[in-house]
Amino acid sequence: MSNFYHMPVLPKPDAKKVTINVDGADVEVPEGTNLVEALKTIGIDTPHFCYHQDLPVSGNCRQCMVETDGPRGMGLAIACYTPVRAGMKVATDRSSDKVKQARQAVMEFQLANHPLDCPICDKAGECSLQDNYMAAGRHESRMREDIGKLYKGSPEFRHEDAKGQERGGKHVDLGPTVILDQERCILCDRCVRFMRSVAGEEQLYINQRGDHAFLSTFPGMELKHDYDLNVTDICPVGALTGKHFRFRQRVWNLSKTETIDPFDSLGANITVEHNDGQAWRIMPRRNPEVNKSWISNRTRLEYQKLSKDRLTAGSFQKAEVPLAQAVARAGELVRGARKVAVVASGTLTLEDNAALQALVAGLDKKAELFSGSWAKVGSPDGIAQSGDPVGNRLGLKLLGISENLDELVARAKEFDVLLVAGHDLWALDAQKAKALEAIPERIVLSPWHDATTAKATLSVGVRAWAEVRGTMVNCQGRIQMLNAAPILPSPDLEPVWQVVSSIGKLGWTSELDAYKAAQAGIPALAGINYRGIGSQGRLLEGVVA
Amino acid sequence: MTTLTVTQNFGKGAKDIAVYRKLGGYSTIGQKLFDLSQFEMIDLVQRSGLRGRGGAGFPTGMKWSFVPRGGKPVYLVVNADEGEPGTFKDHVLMQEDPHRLIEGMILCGWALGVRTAYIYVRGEFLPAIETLNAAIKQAYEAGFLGENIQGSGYSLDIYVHRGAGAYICGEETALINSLEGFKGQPRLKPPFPAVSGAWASPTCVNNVETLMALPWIFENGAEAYAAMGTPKSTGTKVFSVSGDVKRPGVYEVPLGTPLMELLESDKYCQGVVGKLKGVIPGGSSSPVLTVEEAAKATMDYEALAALKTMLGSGAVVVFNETRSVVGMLASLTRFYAHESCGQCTPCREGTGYADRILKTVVAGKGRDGDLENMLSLADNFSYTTICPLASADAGPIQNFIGKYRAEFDAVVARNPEHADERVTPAFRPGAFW
Amino acid sequence: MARIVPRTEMTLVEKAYIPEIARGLKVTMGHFLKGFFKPESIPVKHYPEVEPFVPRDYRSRHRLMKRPDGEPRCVACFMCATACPANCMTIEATSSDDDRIEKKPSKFEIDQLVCVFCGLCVEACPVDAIRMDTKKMAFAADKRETFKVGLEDLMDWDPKDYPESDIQSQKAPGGTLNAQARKEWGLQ
Amino acid sequence: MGHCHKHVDQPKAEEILPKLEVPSVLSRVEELIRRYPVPRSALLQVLWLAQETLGWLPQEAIKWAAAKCSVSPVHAYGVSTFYTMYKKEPTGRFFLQICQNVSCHVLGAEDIIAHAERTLGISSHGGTTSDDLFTLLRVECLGACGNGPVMQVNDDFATDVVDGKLAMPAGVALTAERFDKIVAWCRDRAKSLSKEPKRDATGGIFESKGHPGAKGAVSQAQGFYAPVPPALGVAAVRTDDGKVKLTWRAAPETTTLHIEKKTGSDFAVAASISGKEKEWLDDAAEGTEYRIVTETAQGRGKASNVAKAPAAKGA
Repeated sequence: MSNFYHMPVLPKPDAKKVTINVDGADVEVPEGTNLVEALKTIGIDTPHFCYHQDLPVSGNCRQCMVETDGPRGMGLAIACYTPVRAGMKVATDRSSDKVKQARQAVMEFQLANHPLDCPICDKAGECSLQDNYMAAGRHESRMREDIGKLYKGSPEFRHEDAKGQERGGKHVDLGPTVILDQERCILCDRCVRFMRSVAGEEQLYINQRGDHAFLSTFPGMELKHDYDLNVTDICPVGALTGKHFRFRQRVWNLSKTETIDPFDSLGANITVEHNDGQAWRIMPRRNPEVNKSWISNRTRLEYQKLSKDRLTAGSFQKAEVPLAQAVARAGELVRGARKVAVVASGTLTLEDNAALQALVAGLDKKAELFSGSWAKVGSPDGIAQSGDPVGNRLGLKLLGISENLDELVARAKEFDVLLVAGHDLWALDAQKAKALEAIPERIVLSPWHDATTAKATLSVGVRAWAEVRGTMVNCQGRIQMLNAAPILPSPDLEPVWQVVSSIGKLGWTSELDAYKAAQAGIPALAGINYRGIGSQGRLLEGVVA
Repeated sequence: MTTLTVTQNFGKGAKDIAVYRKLGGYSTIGQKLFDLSQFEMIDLVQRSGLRGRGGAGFPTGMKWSFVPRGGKPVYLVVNADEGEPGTFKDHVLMQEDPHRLIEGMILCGWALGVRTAYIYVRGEFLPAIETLNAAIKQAYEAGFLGENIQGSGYSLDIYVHRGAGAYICGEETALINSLEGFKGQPRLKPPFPAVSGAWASPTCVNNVETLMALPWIFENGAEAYAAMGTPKSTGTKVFSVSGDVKRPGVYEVPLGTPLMELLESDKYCQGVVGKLKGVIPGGSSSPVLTVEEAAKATMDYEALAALKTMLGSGAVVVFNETRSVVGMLASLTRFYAHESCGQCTPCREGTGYADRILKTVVAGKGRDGDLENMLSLADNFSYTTICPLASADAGPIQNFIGKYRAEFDAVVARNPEHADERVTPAFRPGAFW
Repeated sequence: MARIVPRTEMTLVEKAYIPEIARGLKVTMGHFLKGFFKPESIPVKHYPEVEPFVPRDYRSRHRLMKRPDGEPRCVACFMCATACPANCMTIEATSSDDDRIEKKPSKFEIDQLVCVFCGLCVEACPVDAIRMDTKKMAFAADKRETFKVGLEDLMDWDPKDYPESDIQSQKAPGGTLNAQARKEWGLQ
Repeated sequence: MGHCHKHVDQPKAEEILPKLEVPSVLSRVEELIRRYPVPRSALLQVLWLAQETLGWLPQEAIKWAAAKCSVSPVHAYGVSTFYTMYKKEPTGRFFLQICQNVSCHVLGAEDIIAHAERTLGISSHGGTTSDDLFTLLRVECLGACGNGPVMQVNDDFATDVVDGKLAMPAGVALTAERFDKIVAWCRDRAKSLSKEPKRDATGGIFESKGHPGAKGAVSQAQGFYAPVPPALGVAAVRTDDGKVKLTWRAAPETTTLHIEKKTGSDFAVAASISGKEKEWLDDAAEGTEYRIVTETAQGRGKASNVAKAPAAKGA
């Protein structure tokens, strides 16, 4: 348990290579890493439960056994804690029966007291126990049923089932977000290590010992932390599940779209998982440079808003109008105005903001571009949030859009048309926003019915962040991709840049046109295309000192 | 007359420092010691050939030589968490001669540059802890502990740390975890405690008996100690003999003494009660010896290793023909299942499962194949875990069943349906379905 | 790859058609005359007045099995929906009120117009909760929506319609084994 | 008592804190924390202290101990459940623990346990008599196998009653009669003494100066104290090419080795080499005397033994 300072050494792209012998063949692997990571670089997956790239090594599950050469000849060792040594010999289950038997044995031990819950277990389909069981082989059971299982559970949750078998704790309510099934727990202690080493608050612990050990909080205390839902991801079995997703979907039905969280300037890498045109959950996507494997509960629950209060049409003078009509009307208003104030936003992509910039440029002196946010900026929590709710703040700066929203408030009377996109100004600061009501025509592009659309004279529904393809620059100066998940509440909805293109008659047909416009304004983006950004983002040189 | 190096003060009331000093105690803490460098002190122990008396038998001097000097503070932790079934020598040693332990600790402390030392005593030994604390208090008052010991400029504090009932804390890294205020679960190695142990500092973990041998070695010289015992197992060893012998107790004999001499000699156990059936020579985790093997066994590390067993902590458990080995094994598997720390999967689930199988067998519900399953489980959980507890369970399972198979088969045969084909109870989904 | 199968040439008699027509009429007339003069020799099923014999393993309309307390046995594991080749099942899950049971369906819908009656759902079920042994094989309705049967419809069956040997059915409310099963389940 | 699954009514914090937050306990806690470099390490001892004060360990007491040792409550809870000697439920006045492990088992512990269950009418898995006098528990090895079967009454080993006191004379095992004797002794004591006197759970305390640097400690860190290590086992041999090879063992902290050669009646430094060197070669006649003086950061050590160059080979 005190093994909480052995962080695994992960392979770096520029790491020195050493030669080791794996299953009789010499291969080159990064120096200094552990064998799990080293074998991964040459395409060999080592099954494991307790090992996690971003957590200290605990080495208790014993599933990742390989044979290595030591002073006493070839012997079993855990791959997650054996460092690569030049010239070492390694035998995996592909060449060693001993390894195969050891892994089968561990699998048998894991399942000896594990309930046969798979059909009702939310983890089924993405469960390490299932995967490793299928990989390990030996699928017949030697266990005598009349000896029974020893289900894990704290004394207060022990009960007898209809068979007369003593059972452990099922669906134990741990706190506001997480439910624990003590029987399913395989005591890998990943969650304990996460709460201690990453979250920094020890709220979970494995109590008692031997095969009656069980995971729990202090009796009567809750698991409550802004990052506590991460324990449901790292739980290799279905012991810890999130209340928000419990029983909603079977995971094998879900499709995945890789994107990022636009409501924090770190831009945590996430995957939106959807089925039947609806987003069901958000999972963290590993990016060692940005958010490691973690996302905050706020990010994780962001999907719930995607299907709530959506503005799927336009509205003009309090009456609903079809989108096309609303867009056309907006175009007339903007082009026919005396003076237009356009407000760009840091929660929109570079493409959207480039479109707004182009719109203002096209209107010549008639339009002025404003930006900024009244949202409160917090401080980084050191895990997966920078505390700044404006995701693309740096992108705006790169585009040369200054933060002068307060100036607009002061000069509101000069304008007769206001175009706001991606801002809920009235919700952030109704006091300041009140001045903007002096502008007679207020056009709002928003995915949601919100306080700002309520104040608009013309509102146009647009796609939300998870439904658009585009780019954002996070606070580290890393450009990252958003991808569109097929979860549109209405097929007619268009992204902001397209609506703006229609308003300003820019003639853009795809986000690439918009991106090219952004590229033209940002020298650091020269030569970087969407493919070059990749799933892990790309650090822009010289953007952040 | 056997030279006694550790137990010579038994029965003389050496708990009291006045008596202990009259018997020659604390004579080593003087100029002779203060003139020695740490290097020479370690060299002395290395030359004596003293090996750890806690179970593994690792050369003490070599262990000390791994401890880096001059960096972080070095800790000395005395392993008095004597929990191995059959072992009770440290318990008696601490009770009878606590000052010798303190003297040994000062010598070791000098050699390693220890400022603070802890004696980790298992929780059940409260009387021994009280004895130790009283002795430590006396030693402080006499100036053998505390700051500037006897004007040498060397300071040493000794504290007793009471354990709370976990056999696994006898494993040195688990003991360190327990000392640090964690659950007593063994740590991954490397780093070994000698390099990074308690509070990530170099830590030397030594058994009570090992340290108590130091004053004699220092006084009489390494060569005199090495002259006793066998060339590879030097010196004397304290054996705790229990079970079916006429006079169970703690006996110090030179290593290499024949087992039967220990059991039969009038000086020691005075013979076996009833007809000998077997002997566990080194604590519960060492493989059992049958009568024939016991007859030729000599008590040293190498001879017992040749018999595929081990000297361990020197706990000799003797049992006669009237005792059921099935019951004995059942009590051992229950013990290991109870004491598994729950960290590594094979040990956590395996020891418990083996125990449940054997319980079923003892209850008369054994089936053909159960013993094979147990052997296979034992094979699967030995040497696949962080610490050797699972292997310590596998040893007795494999040896008891291997050497007394007929007896186990007879117990299985008590179930009239033992040979029936396994019946799977009718499919009845669990209540949660 | 397509394979060309040469057609057999028709004989002259076949080409003339008349003899072939006569041969066909012979069969027709034979049945006509048989029915006219000896009607009892022709087997007739008086459907729907008389229920046809349906074997027990005939894959007919689905039913959901019940626990002794009348709750569905279904644990909403989605195995049937996953196995279904026609994608005709819609299931929504919720947590059960019974503390010993974790999961239950809040919605269980089968679109019988889409169903291909392959029986894979029955095979897939890990808890014997769905069966296709109702022997109901004729479906008629005036609206498409009516063919979508839900939880209530699927559970609307009577143990009396099933043989005594069908233990699972008899444990449901109204069955001969219900009292015993309720006791086992601690439902006194 | 770790594995007894009983529902226990937990006292509230305000019921137990007045008993724990008293100067006698707090000063002990301070002393215990002072013994370790970090407060966390005193956790086991502070839990002992709480158990001794209250008779058992309610959850609020665990929380209290956690706060004292600056660990999270759940950490302290996990630790307290890991170790079996912390009582998570109240026991009777005399807590009888009978060893059931191999040595005692061989000598008939099961019979004694059965006898105890019969006479007291309680289960040996933590049963308590209705008068709250006895709690009986079968435990694993108690570390007194020479007296097996063996029993502990509260914190004392007891296989017999000698001179009106519980005792464990050498070689005296627990038998059914002796068990009855002990039980009778306990009952007598319960009549004459209203309460068991408190034992010091950590074995008595002395006012220690503490671990250097620990909270509240006044002791000084250890400076350099021992003499500089000399080189040991200096030996001289002839190599095949007729040279004298000096070998020695030196401590790893040695920085410099001064090799001294005897010229006339005095030794003079012949060479000063790095402390990492393992050997040194010289041309010298038979009988030349060498010794080595080591040097570390602390200064020079004493001279080593004297080695004489042997005769040349074939000479």
